[in-house]
Amino acid sequence: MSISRDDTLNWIKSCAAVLAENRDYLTQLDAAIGDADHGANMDRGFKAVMAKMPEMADKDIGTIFKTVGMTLLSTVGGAGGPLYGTFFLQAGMKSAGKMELSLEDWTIALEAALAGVVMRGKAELGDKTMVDALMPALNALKQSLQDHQPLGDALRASAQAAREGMIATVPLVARKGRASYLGERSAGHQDPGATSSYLILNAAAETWKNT
Amino acid sequence: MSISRDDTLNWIKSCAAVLAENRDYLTQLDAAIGDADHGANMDRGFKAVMAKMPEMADKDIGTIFKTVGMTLLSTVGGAGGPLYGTFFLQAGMKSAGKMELSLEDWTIALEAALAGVVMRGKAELGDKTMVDALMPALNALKQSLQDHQPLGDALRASAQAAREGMIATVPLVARKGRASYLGERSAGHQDPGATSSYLILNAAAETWKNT
Amino acid sequence: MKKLINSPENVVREELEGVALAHPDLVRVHFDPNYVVRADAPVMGKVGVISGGGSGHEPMHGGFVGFGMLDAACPGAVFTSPTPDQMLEATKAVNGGKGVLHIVKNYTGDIMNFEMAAELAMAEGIQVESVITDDDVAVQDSLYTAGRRGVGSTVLAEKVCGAAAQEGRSLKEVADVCRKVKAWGRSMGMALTSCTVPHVGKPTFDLPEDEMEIGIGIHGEPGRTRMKIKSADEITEMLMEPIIKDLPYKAGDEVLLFVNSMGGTPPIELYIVYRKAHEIATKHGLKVVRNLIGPYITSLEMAGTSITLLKMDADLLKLWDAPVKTPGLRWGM
Amino acid sequence: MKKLINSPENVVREELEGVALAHPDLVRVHFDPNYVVRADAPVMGKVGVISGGGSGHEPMHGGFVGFGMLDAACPGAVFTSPTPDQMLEATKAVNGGKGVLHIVKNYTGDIMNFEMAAELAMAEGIQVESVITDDDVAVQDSLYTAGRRGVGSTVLAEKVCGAAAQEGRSLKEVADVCRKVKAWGRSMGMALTSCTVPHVGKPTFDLPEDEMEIGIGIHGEPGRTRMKIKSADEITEMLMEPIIKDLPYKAGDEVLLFVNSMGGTPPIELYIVYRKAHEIATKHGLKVVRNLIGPYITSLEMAGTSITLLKMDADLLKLWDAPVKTPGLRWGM
Ligand SMILES: Nc1ncnc2c1ncn2[C@@H]1O[C@H](COP(=O)(O)OP(=O)(O)O)[C@@H](O)[C@H]1O
Ligand SMILES: Nc1ncnc2c1ncn2[C@@H]1O[C@H](COP(=O)(O)OP(=O)(O)O)[C@@H](O)[C@H]1O
Ligand SMILES: [Mg+2]
Ligand SMILES: [Mg+2]
Ligand SMILES: [Mg+2]
Ligand SMILES: [Mg+2]
Repeated sequence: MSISRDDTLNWIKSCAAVLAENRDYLTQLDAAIGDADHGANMDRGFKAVMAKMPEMADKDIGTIFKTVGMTLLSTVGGAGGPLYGTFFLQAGMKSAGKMELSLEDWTIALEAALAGVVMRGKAELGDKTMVDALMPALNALKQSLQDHQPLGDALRASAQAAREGMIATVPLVARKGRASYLGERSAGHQDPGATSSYLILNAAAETWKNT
Repeated sequence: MSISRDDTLNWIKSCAAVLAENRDYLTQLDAAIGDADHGANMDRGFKAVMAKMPEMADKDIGTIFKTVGMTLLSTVGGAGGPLYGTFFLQAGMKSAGKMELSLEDWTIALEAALAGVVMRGKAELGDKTMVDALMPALNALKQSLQDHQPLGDALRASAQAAREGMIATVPLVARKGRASYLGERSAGHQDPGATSSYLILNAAAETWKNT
Repeated sequence: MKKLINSPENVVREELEGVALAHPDLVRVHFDPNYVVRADAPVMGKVGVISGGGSGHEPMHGGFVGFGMLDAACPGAVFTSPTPDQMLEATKAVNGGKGVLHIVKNYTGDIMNFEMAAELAMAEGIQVESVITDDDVAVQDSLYTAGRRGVGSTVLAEKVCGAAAQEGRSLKEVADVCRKVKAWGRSMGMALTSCTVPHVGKPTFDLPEDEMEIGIGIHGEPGRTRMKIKSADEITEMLMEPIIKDLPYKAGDEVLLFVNSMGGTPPIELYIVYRKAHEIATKHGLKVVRNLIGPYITSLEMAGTSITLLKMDADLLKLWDAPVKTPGLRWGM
Repeated sequence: MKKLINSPENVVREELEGVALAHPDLVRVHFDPNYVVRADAPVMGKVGVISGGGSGHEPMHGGFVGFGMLDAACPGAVFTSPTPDQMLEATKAVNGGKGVLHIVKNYTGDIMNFEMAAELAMAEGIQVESVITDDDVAVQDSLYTAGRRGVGSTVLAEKVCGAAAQEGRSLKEVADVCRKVKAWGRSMGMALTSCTVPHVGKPTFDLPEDEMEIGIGIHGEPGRTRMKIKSADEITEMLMEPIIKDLPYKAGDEVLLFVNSMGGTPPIELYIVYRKAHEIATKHGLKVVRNLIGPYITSLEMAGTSITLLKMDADLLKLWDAPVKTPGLRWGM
């Protein structure tokens, strides 16, 4: 009932796979209310992360997350780069030296990660950003922790909450990021960053469902 | 059996009308093997000529032709401008002071006009230029003169020869003018300048058919 | 996709290789991380001025590196802000001991990446000031949003700040010049056609043959409104009026009028726009004392134009007229 | 038709009005007949250098009027050579007593119109020399045809002849410089898209989404061949190889490499082309000592590029580097 180093690496690999697969989809979402690069950015970043796999192989989870964060920071660019970079760097700080994560550890890591995103981007819930997926996911996780749910169920619930948060971005008028330049015209479109956040958390739920 | 000053002015007016009408057609021909401006150029020139109608009203035929030539020269541009400008200037020289033109006068005027075009442009028969319409037209005129044909018939024969010359440009490979840059690719298209020359001579035959 | 490129992945790298081959007298190009830097950097005792942003806007920013303008530029992927390591390395490379100004266009990505670079540079003991350009009046401004996009006035800011630094002014003074441009510059743009991001391979948006977008961004972001194409004069009015309404100017003020091509619009059309823009500015009592006309902040091959007005005072005029020698802007030397 | 214009008939006039408003310090614009002339013309004791041609190629020629380049330019209708009265008036306006050089691109229309103007000017006692540029290697050359088109090297000729005249050289000497450029310059161009002539309202030719024209002229004349689009490197090779084959050069020669945008191709692509062109020139032993990269001889909004190589000697280098101050080309002042 805990996430090992290998589980962590598998999650990262599965993030890379799922973002490569959804590259065009994310780009399409970004074309509608942004600049058509979110898919390419995330894919480029996680491809660079994959190239770092050998050097992460024997590291603790904190180091793995920090390596992922630094790599995303120097390869993604745009809004996604600093946000996801900070996300993993902050998660890494909370997981420093850890060889496995309990549900509680993961919740603490995700809480720090989200706090980092909010600190960097200053978005609030409802601004039509990745925060709209991440925050409900964290809240679901906290609830599961309180309810003593098993890890797999907790992750599924958290991914499900992220998915709902993502879908809930559709009617919103963006108040942060590039989509906010559109004003009212941003309504009616799903936020690309909320979508990639959902994909990443869903990959965690999928990868770790039997741990 | 002669062409009066009024006939002359009517011919010029009918040239303006027929070139305006065929503006897109000539442009289309020029788009295929040139730069898509022959129709606009000729139309612009003859519109400017029309604006000079009042000042030509009481002038002799030589002055009329010279005015047309000078106007075309300063408004048509491209290859058409100097060529048709020279055409009318030379015709004007041969008609200086004349109040009417016999078939012989007209033949002499056209001969000088063509000589001017050849002097300016140095094209020979078969180079795929307006010369391919003008030269057969002049030759037909000369033949009619020798055969003592009536003016109307002579003009019709000359327009018919121009038409045949124009059609004969289709298979030719251009050796002069902008179409020559195309080399072999110029074959299979009718020369725009030969076409405008035919239109102008045909307008003469039409306008003067009952004189 | 009709482009003179080899493969979408190599567009930025190969463009930079071209720049390196073309202008070795003016700039050096550093790869991994990517930045373009003055050939003689760092200039000791001079404030360094750097900028950066996504590629696809050339000559901005790399084409403005050289004497009297930028000390370095950091190009990101096409339309994607560069990463903090690029700005950090560039900042170190141009630090002549008097600090470094970061000129940042107001996009969340640019701001966050530059912010992180500035934090890292300052941790290494380099003084950094950042000024954010946000001149696009097409965007509704509000405290609760990301504010306005940084567009055309960025080019003007780079010129005058570069001149101020070249003159030997302090970091604060150079940053003050930038803040003046920020306060006094306003822009608005429009598109006749979409651009195609190389790795996307198809136009960012579909614009029917008889429609245009007013208030477009420089990344193919949709604009304020879409409408039937109008005449150049009407379009120029639609760009100028919101600018002038927003301007903190009054009749009698002197201005620089910048008519920019989005990439696919040729000079002949820009001058037709300039003619009307000049007329409108004059009608409002503004005196056009300087201008810039051409493709300076592009959006790949997008057809369209943007107009920028910048109020000028004696100091800005002097800085604008000062010699500049870069691949993209050059006079006085 | 997607253009920033008001009406097709007014394109040239309004563009010229824009030029007049934008650059009163550099040029004056005369209407009816239309010509753009140096603000301080005639410069007494200096050879006058004029050129002209159809509009739609801006900044060529009007954008090259000013100190150290052209004394006057005569713009025709779009893609249509101007008329003799324009050249005659321009010739008179720039005659400073040392004669006037006519730089004429090799098109039947341009040649005949300039010829008539030269005859008229000489009849009025002004010494005129004419040099015809004909650098387009895409055109099969032959004694029996109109020869090659004048394209990119015309821009270079205008720069160096303008500098030679500014230096005070005689008419024959300035014309000799032009003849050197004529002998040593070679170009070839290609199009990714057609242009649309304003009064025609639709593209001059239809080019499918995956095809290009190699050997295109600057008026949308069809080129040598049409084929599937290739990579920038392959295209650059297809342009460079015929140029180099035709060049009267040998390994070790110094050259100027000019990569031009046909109007719709943005800088980012030009630098990708430049990179490869530089590599190919170098591979052939040519030393690229100067370059010019940008939209200098355009074909309305056509997307595509042309490459010009010009062999340089010490005199051409000196003339190229001499100060120039025009709306379209400026350095050294
Ligand atoms: N201030 C912010 N806080 C949180 N997320 C943000 C913020 N600004 C933008 N985003 C997220 O970033 C996503 C866009 O990322 P991306 O396309 O990679 O960057 P860019 O907008 O610079 O092109 C948006 O969909 C949004 O979810
Ligand atoms: N050297 C020449 N002699 C005679 N006619 C010529 C010559 N060169 C071109 N022409 C004619 O001019 C026509 C093209 O005229 P136009 O389109 O007005 O000029 P341009 O070719 O300059 O655009 C050609 O179709 C051809 O008939
Ligand atoms: Mg984006
Ligand atoms: Mg033509
Ligand atoms: Mg982006
Ligand atoms: Mg023409």
